[in-house]
Order: sequence, then structure tokens, then C-alpha cells
Amino acid sequence: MITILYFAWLRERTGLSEETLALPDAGMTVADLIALLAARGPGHAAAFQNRRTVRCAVNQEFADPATVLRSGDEVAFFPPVTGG
Amino acid sequence: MITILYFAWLRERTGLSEETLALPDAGMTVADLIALLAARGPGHAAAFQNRRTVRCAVNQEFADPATVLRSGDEVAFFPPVTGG
Amino acid sequence: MARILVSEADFDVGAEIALLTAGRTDIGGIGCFIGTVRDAVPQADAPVVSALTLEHYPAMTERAIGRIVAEAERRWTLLGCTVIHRVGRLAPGENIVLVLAASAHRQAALDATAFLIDWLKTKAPFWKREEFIDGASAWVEAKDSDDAAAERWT
Amino acid sequence: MARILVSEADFDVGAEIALLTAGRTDIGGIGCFIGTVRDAVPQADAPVVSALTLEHYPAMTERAIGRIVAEAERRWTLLGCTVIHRVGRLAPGENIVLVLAASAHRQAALDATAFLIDWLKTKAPFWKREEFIDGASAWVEAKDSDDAAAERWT
Repeated sequence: MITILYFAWLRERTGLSEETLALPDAGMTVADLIALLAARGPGHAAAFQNRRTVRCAVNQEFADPATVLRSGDEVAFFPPVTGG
Repeated sequence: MITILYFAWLRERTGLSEETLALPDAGMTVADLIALLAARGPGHAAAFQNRRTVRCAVNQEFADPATVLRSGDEVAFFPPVTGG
Repeated sequence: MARILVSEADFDVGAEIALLTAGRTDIGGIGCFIGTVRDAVPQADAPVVSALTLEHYPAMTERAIGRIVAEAERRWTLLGCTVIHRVGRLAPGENIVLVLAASAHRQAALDATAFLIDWLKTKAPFWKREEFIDGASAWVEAKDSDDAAAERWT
Repeated sequence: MARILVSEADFDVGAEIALLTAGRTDIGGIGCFIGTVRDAVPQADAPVVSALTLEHYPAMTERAIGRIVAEAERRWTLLGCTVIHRVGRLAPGENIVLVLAASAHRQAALDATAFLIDWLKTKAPFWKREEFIDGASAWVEAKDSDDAAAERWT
């Protein structure tokens, strides 16, 4: 199982702040997960529509599309940050 | 007459914070005044010994050696500034 | 050594400086930046923003700020550092973020302050949503100029 | 618009920021620098400075600071600016100088703050005399690095 978190407009578009997912296969990357999630429904499709505007963190560290996921990971998706 | 002010180690070396002087001739520059003052005695000579370390303001504005003095001017001599 | 805080409550700049410098006589300069909520958006002259809401990723935020501070401490000899970032709903004029950097020398303090706010803007998980006086609201978009500012330091 | 003060009394950073920003909702960032008395001189590892005395040229000081502030206002769009410089005898740890610069955008606020302190260091008529713990004292010499910092802006 992995935990998936959504922030800002990814949360609004998916309608979820958190969901869990059984990792379908070993070796799955962040990019693979995005493809899987984008096919889950119209909200998810809208959230991941423009993948260049989606950032990812795995276990609270910034991650890139090639990062390999493991069971127990916390994967967060969010827009480019705008604090400060 | 002009008023001459000394600050920091120029005040200490001349032993004066202020003195007045009758302007000896029209067209006198800051450089002329320094030459005149440096000949006034050992304290003044020490104060103006290294002229590259002496700064000047005329009527509270930074001035250079070529600035021409006029009667009534307030001429200040001091080291390079070190505030802030 | 660094003080890192994410909070809904406002901060007291004077109290934070006092905390940073208490009992110290080796500090020569303290750089400081305070970010505040503006009611005007760049595209408009008139006040249009009625409130700003800051969302963040609680489990990650303080860790991310800690990494930014550690990078500042690696680049400059700092004698103390404070980063406080507010979250929640803020009105125009309210404080958003405080950065303090103390050093023996002013250039290190000023450079570290600029670095910290530049990197906070691009590497800490905060998102701003603006509410406008006409009732609309929108997520603030990341600015290329912020990316450029952060890139200056790499 | 600018607040310029030369004073023996200490300043209150929080109160000065409050004064600068009171009732305003157009400020996005406030840059701040505070210079303090260090007890260590650059040439030594041990604390050796017991006090610092700041002399100035009263008739010229506020005018010179006013010119520096006017130059900052010419270069950046500032929404407020404060420069307070203390004079007299100060102990290690005490405040010497406060610079505040407020703007709609952080880069202007930070750049103006750095500019103001760089130019204050080289263009305002203050002189520091250090007293050492062994009873000696000496005028602080102007630093080439300060001239270089001021030259950056020309």
C-alpha cells in the first residue's frame, strides 16, 4: 500500500486530500503512478492534465518522475510552490 | 572668515574641534587651505601628514581639493567615514 | 541553532530578534526580511485582494525549511537564523513570513537573508490562494522570476 | 516619506516596523538590517573590544543620510524607508544602526536595504573609536571592502 496526498488545486480537482492504493507491481515509478492515477476518472484526469505543472514528493522529499516507489511510501502531488 | 571643523583623529591631532580663519585671498581652494593649515604647527602638520586619508566637506557637502572657498563657508576635515 | 516555525499565529519581529541575539556579543549584523499580504495583484492598480489563504504540507514543511537553512549555514558563517512562516487565512497588511540571519559581517547576513527567502519561495511546500473583493478566488501561480531568483544561488 | 534619525537612544525594531507599515496594505516585503557592536576585532580570535564610541558631524549627518535615501528612492520603488543611526558610547551587543526599506516586491526591498547600508558605511559622516579590554583605544580604519561594496551600486 502507498498513501497519496493532494495539495492546492490537485486536491480540489481530484476532490481528495488523501487516498491509498495497493502498489500494483514492484519497480513502479512516480511517472507510472501518475499515468495510473490520471486514468481513474475525470477529476484525476484534470489534476494530472498538464504534468509539467505537477510536482511530487516521496516521503516528504522532492522526487522526480523516475523515482521508484516502495510499499509504505507517502507520495504527495502538488503545484509549484508559492509561499514566502 | 571661514569656520574650520575637525573630526575624529584630525580633531585629536590638531587639538581643536573648531577654529576660524580669515580667507587670505579670493579663489583659495580646499587644497590651498590644507597647505596653509599644515604649516600652522606640529599638531596641524600631523593631522594633514597623509592627505590621501583626509576627507573634506564644505557647507556640509563632500568637497574635493579643487573646490573654491568663499567667505562664510563651513569647512570640515575628517578621516574616511566608518559608521554603519 | 536555527529556529524554524510554521504557525497560524502572527510573529513579533522585535521578540524574535531579541531571542536570536540574547546574550551574544559576536554578532555584527542581522539581516531581516518580512513578507506581508498585499491587496494589489501585479496586473491591477486598484486593491483587489481581500484575503490570502496559505496551505502547506505539514509533514514536509519544517523538514524542507530545515534543508534550506542548512544550505544557508553551509554557504555563510551564520551565528543564528530564524524562519517563521504563517499558514491559514490572512488579511491584507498581515505578516506572512519572517527571515532573520545573524553573522559577524553584514554581507553574510544580507546575502543569507536574500538566499533564504528566494529558496523558501521555490523549495518549501506552501501554496497561496487569493480571494478577491468581487468574491472570486484563485491559486497564485508560481512566477518565473522566483525561479530565476532561486537559480541565482546555484 | 523617509524617517531619518540620529540618536544616542536605542531604537525599537518592532515599533519602527509598525510605524513604517501602519495602515498600509500595498507593501509586499520589508527588508531590514541591524548593525550591532561586536566584541571581536577582525584581527583577533579573542573578544577584545569593550566599547565603541560613535562620533559624527551633526550639521551634516541627517542631510547626508537624506541624500543616500533619496538615491535609493530614485533607484527602487519604495513605499517607505527608515534609517536610524546611533551616536555616543555603545557596549558590545548594542544596536548601532537600523535600515528598513518597504516595497511591493521583495527584490526591491532587499536590494534597497543592502544599498542603504553600503552607502551609509562610506558616505555618511560617522567615525568609530574602539576601546579594548586592555585599556587601549583606536579609531576604526575605513575598509577597502566597504568601498568595494559601495562601488557595486555605481
